[in-house]
Amino acid sequence: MTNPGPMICPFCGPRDAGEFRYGGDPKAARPAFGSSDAEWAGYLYVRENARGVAKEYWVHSQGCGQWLIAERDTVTHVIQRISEATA
Amino acid sequence: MTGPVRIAKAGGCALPFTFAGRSMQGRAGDTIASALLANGISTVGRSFKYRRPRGILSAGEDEPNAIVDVTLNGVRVPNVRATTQALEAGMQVSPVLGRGAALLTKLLSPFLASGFYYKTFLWPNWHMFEPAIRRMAGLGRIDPASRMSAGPGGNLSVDLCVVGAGRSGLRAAIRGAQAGQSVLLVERQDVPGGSSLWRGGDGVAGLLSEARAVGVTVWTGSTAFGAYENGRLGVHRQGDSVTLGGSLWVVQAAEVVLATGAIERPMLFERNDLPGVMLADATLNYLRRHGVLCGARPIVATNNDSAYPVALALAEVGAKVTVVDSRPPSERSAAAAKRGIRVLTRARIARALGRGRVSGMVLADGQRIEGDLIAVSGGWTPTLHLYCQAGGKAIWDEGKSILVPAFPVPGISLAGRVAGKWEAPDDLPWAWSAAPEIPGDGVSRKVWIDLQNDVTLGDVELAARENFTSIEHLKRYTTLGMATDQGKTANLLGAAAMAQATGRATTDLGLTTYRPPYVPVPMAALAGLSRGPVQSPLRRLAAEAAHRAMGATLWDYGGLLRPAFYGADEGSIVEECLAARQGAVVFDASSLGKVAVMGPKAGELLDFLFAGRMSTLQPGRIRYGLTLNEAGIVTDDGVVLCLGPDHFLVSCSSSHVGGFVASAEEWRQTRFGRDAVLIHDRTAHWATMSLSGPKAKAIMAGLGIVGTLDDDAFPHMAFVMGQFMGREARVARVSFTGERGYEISVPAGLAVALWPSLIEAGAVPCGIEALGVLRAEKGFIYVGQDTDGETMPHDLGFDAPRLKRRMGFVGDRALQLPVAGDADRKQLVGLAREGGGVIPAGAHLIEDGPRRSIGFVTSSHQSPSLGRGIALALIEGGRARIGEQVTWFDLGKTGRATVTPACAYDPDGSRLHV
Amino acid sequence: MSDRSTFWPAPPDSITARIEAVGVTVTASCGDRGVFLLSGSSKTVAQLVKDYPGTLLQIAPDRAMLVTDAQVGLQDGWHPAGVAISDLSDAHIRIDIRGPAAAALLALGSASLAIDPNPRAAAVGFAGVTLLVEPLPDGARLYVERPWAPHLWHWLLAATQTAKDQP
Amino acid sequence: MTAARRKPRYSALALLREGLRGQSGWGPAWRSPEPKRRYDAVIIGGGGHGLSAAYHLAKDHGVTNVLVIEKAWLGGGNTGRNTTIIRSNYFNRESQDLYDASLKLYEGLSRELNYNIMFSQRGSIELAHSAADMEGLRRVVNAMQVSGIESSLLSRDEVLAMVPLLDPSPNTRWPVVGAAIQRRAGVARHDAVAWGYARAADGFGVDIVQSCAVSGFLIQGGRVKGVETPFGLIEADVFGMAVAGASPEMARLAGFKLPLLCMTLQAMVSEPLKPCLNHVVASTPNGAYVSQSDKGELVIGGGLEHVPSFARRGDLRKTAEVLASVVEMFPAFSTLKLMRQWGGTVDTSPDNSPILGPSPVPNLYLNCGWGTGGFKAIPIGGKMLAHLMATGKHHALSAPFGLERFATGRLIDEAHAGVAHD
Repeated sequence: MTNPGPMICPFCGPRDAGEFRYGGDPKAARPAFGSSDAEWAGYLYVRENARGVAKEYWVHSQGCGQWLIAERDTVTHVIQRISEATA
Repeated sequence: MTGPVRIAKAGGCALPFTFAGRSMQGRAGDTIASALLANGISTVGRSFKYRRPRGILSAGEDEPNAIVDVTLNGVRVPNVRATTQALEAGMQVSPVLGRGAALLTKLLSPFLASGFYYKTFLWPNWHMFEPAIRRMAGLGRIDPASRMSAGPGGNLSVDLCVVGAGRSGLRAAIRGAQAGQSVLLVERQDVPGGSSLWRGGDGVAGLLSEARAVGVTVWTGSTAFGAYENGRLGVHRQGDSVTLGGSLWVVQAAEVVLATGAIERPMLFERNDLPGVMLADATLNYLRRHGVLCGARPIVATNNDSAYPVALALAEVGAKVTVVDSRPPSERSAAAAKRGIRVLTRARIARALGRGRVSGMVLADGQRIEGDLIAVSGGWTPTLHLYCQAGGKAIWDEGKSILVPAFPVPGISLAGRVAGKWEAPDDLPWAWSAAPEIPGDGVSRKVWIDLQNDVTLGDVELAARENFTSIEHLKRYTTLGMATDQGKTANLLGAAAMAQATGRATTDLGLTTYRPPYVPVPMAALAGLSRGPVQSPLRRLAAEAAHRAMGATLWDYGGLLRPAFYGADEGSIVEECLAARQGAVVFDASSLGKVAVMGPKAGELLDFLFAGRMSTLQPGRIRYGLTLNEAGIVTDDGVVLCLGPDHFLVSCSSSHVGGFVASAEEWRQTRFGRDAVLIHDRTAHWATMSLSGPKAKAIMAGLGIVGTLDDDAFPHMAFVMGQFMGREARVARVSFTGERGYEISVPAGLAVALWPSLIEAGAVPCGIEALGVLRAEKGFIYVGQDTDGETMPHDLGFDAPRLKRRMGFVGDRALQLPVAGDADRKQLVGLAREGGGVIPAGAHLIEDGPRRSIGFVTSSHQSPSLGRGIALALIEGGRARIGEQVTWFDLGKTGRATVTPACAYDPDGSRLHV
Repeated sequence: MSDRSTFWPAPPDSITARIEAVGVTVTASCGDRGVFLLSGSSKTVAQLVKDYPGTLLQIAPDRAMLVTDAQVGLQDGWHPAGVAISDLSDAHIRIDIRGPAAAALLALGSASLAIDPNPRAAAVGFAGVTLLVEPLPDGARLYVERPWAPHLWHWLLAATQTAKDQP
Repeated sequence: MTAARRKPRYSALALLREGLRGQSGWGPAWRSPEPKRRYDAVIIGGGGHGLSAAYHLAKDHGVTNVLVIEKAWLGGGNTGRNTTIIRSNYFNRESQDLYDASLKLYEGLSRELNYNIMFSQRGSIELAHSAADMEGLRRVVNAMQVSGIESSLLSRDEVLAMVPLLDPSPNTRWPVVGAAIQRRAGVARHDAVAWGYARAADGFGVDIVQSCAVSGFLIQGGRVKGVETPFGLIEADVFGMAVAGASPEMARLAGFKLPLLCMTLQAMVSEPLKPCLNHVVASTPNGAYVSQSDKGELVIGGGLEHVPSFARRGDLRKTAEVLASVVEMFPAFSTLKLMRQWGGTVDTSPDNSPILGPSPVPNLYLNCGWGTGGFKAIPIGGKMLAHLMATGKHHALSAPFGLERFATGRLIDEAHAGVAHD
């Protein structure tokens, strides 16, 4: 069993974790303009913030610049899956 | 009573040093501790609270007592651990705790049990007692003038990192290299070999040469002090002197093998803190590695087999050895007796004897034994620190009487004694493990567990009585394990003592959290290269050399080094302002963003990013706009140029370029699609010099960069292409000063040519300070200074997005939230101080009855052109107050001012077309 | 507020600047090449590379930087063929780090280069800034944006003044 | 009703008496009872805020049939991990009122709890390294003076006189240009705050149960009827939640989500030294801050690691970054060694202001979102939660910090106001 090691960018390959930035929760769709104030507040501010494996946006900001979706354990910081985010 | 003495003759060259002012000699290869012992020194300091004399206990990083300040070549290094620091010629070593207040604390000691300070010092208040308490506390003394440098360090990626170059570590490294792994072997001591260097057992030299032969990299004088996430280790490599910080290496290892051995535990008996009580293994270390016999008549007290080789070795050099073994007679004890060593079995120590130094001991059965050294071995604790830091959990195995890993941690395995594999080297099968023995009732509780922080068995039992029974409460209430040795010899004994006091098993109590660093690490090494201009670096302008040549004063503006003003002092700012209004000035605007947005959905993306529509912009034209975040707060302002169909250039403000590109890419990749629009940051390719003032047009005509300057063909908020020195240039008519303006962008390589050519053509150089005044006179905002975390577009006068309920841009919905319609929103207005003076930026506007702040001044300057102070401010319901008087407040002073529109100079903008 | 031009050292001359240290030589150059950031379908990008020979540094799935040997006039902007072009000829300073100790110096600057000295994609974090790496047989050529070049240079000066008594 | 009336009073006299009797007479500071099946009020979280709430329920509202449930050991969350700074130099009036009320409570707390928390009002100094920094600090100092809270600006020479170890040279990365100071601010012994409140609450009859994790809520008719614990279901009329980094998890158990993001905030200490730093010193732009504990360690903290995490340990890169700033500002600290480094999980809210008030479940009240600034707010955070639980209504000080502010958009923004946190 090896260490989880550096973060693996789908395009750039294994890189030091310092090159990546957390990009927030992958939001579902952006609520319509007519949505309620509470719905808009939920979209803006409420987060899953799961303890354990969480789905997160990451950006390879000191690299290819791609937005990525990672399944990462928020206690051990081990990334189980990472892939390109799509529109 | 002789105490420690050097018995081996020759050795390394002599090294003169001083201890507490007395000059002495050690020799090359000594640690400070072995040199002190060689000079017969017993007391190396005094304990934290009771000021009791403290002697050297160990020979490694677990030492609690031998902490000294060392001065060498004029550099004073506080809190040096004597047992691991190599002696250097000329060292001035001083004990950390002086004699002061020893008598007083000796008298008060019954009242100074753990936590006493929580129960008193309540009257009159803590401030009266704190200074005295602080003076008594603390160890080393910092010298304000001393500095320590460090090496740059490095990053290393290996398949396998082995920690500890003892026999097990060497074997693990060789296995890894033979399996084709790249292997790094890290060893704290100055030579590989681990405990075999004093415990004996051959084969180390062979293993070392084999390791090197198969390509293992061996680092000595290097400590793996921290295990961080994803298999990263922090390794500190010592410098060649105590005054050098060494360096920090970050090692990314796919696999880590810990061959870190175990730490010997002391035994618990009354007055066990006397100098002359040492760990048995340490006395063997000093004998074999440094030729120092720590006592002529040593008493070796043990509850396991590991102390017998120590007894034999001491006897071999002529010491009169007595062994006190708490266990029944064994084959080991019989063998020792045959060698003429006096062995007492089933013997427990009750009390140590001696004033200031050991003179013997009293056993539980009352027997007195003379001796000038008590070498104790109370069992061994596997060094599981890095396994625990990496997320593991160490639990006490009652059966084996050692700490064991509760579960495996990916990528980390153990080898040798740290894994409880006690088969010792070759011919000496030892049983090293033993359960800690806690003195039962009816025995004095003046038994020391944490020697540096003076925590006794009585303190542990007091904590139990007061229900501080969690292991973490025990630590924090008594400070057990919170000293510079972090409880390496104390924590387990503390846990066992608390377990006994509360009728629990040591396993149930658990241990406190293992935290980096394993041993204290020089801050200079952790800082590494990040010093001076390499720390938090600033971006630079392409034409910086030209600005320096003109004697510009350079300041830090939002992460950029830019000219503040060009004259000898700040007085020249006024001249630069007047030149802008009367003649023409040029300032270096190269740091403004130039972000290309291209592709079929480029216009659509810009309409989404900006609060106003951009897709309708015609080629050759420019439009100003605000960007918001999804909460409707203004994040930046800038202009957009349409360079052609599906080809726009966004010029955002200098300190927000990175933010704009990141935000644009987020929406591009998660909403619009990567192929439909492309974003290229071209900022670094262009240098931009901004010419403005009534004479700007004349100067442009002289330069010949662009063909026509006719206002109809080349109106304000338009741009044309031109040529400069044979390469393409772009000239845009935008103005941040309110004067007619021409922003000339050329490839960055030509910056140092363009700037002087504009100066020679008659433009006066203008710095960012003057620019700040000029734009404030116009009421133009700096986002982040004139706006805060709550400012929305309509607070700045851009009412359309909210009032027209425009849809389809970032923050659109937020502009319809209740807060967006509050009457007391802070709005940007101007202020004219009564009497014409300047209201300091940062002053507040206030309302009385009761007094409260209704806003604050964001920008404020003396306006050379208007001859009075001008200011911008964010005030509740500001626009409705225009024409009214308000009271300002600054650091206790107050005054009056009139609320004005934000723009104080040329409100109708006629200057643009002069 | 005191003038900071003494604390922030003057930028090096980006043609003649040179560092000679134990086992590594660092030189700088700029300006004399056509450098273009290309984004679009790989087919169109490949065609462009054929027409304008030079080094192609792949940065991301949707962008690559073409370093041609001569000043070549590829037109900025969006091309109907589905490719976006930006002339960045003056955007970078090229810093060559060569010699037996180059790998360790590159690894000190970027833990990613410690993990893989020949990264699949050119953009890496180095000494706190993002730059492009073109591996060379005996080291690497770094393309650093002009605003960060003075910092990188002073970082290299600090990193190569390794005192012999500090490992 | 004085505090801890049923406990032997701590005093020098009591120490003298016990000193002569081998310290045998001290009883438990708090009991560790088995919880009953039913209470009037249950507080989840045995940290500073939870224990302070229990104390204030008893003292302010006479509600003593109270249970405090702690999943691990009392005061073991952020209360035991922070850098012990107490101050109220905030920008917005609502924050000033809240945090200054907390500071005032701290000023009398040792006597009120009869437990020396060693609150040392040595002044908190925020450094400015540029004219722009000075303007930002002046904006906050004026805001405080207008609200009647003591604060002032210091010139460069005044700062260097108070903090001689700072590098006075203009040629350093962080040149000292001036500073803002709040003299009433300072540091305290963080563990003692938790133990003092626990002892006093226990004295009123509050039950404190450790190693008792809440595994679920029993919700009937839209209200919380009880909480599931290792001791079985425990019922009560009203519930309070003061669990900081565990807030998202606890909220999920109760069926709702919160606008919180939990991240790691690191702290570290040097080896102990003789007194050499007599104030709290912070630098806004580089985010590092340092003070010296009474035992002599330099207690150092830095900014957040903006990554969702419950790991409670920091990354080496951040440790090195913070220390590099501290050593650059205090060059003599280059001769020191880092002794220990740890992390806590701080629950940050979008506007860096706390969330106090009812949760979507009517009889479950919230005290969370303190982010990096929870320790300084323990006394007032507890008092506000107690008022909510006892009266069902906001206290004037807590009203602006309700959960509904995120829907109305009326945030209390302490993120952009340029105030260095903790």
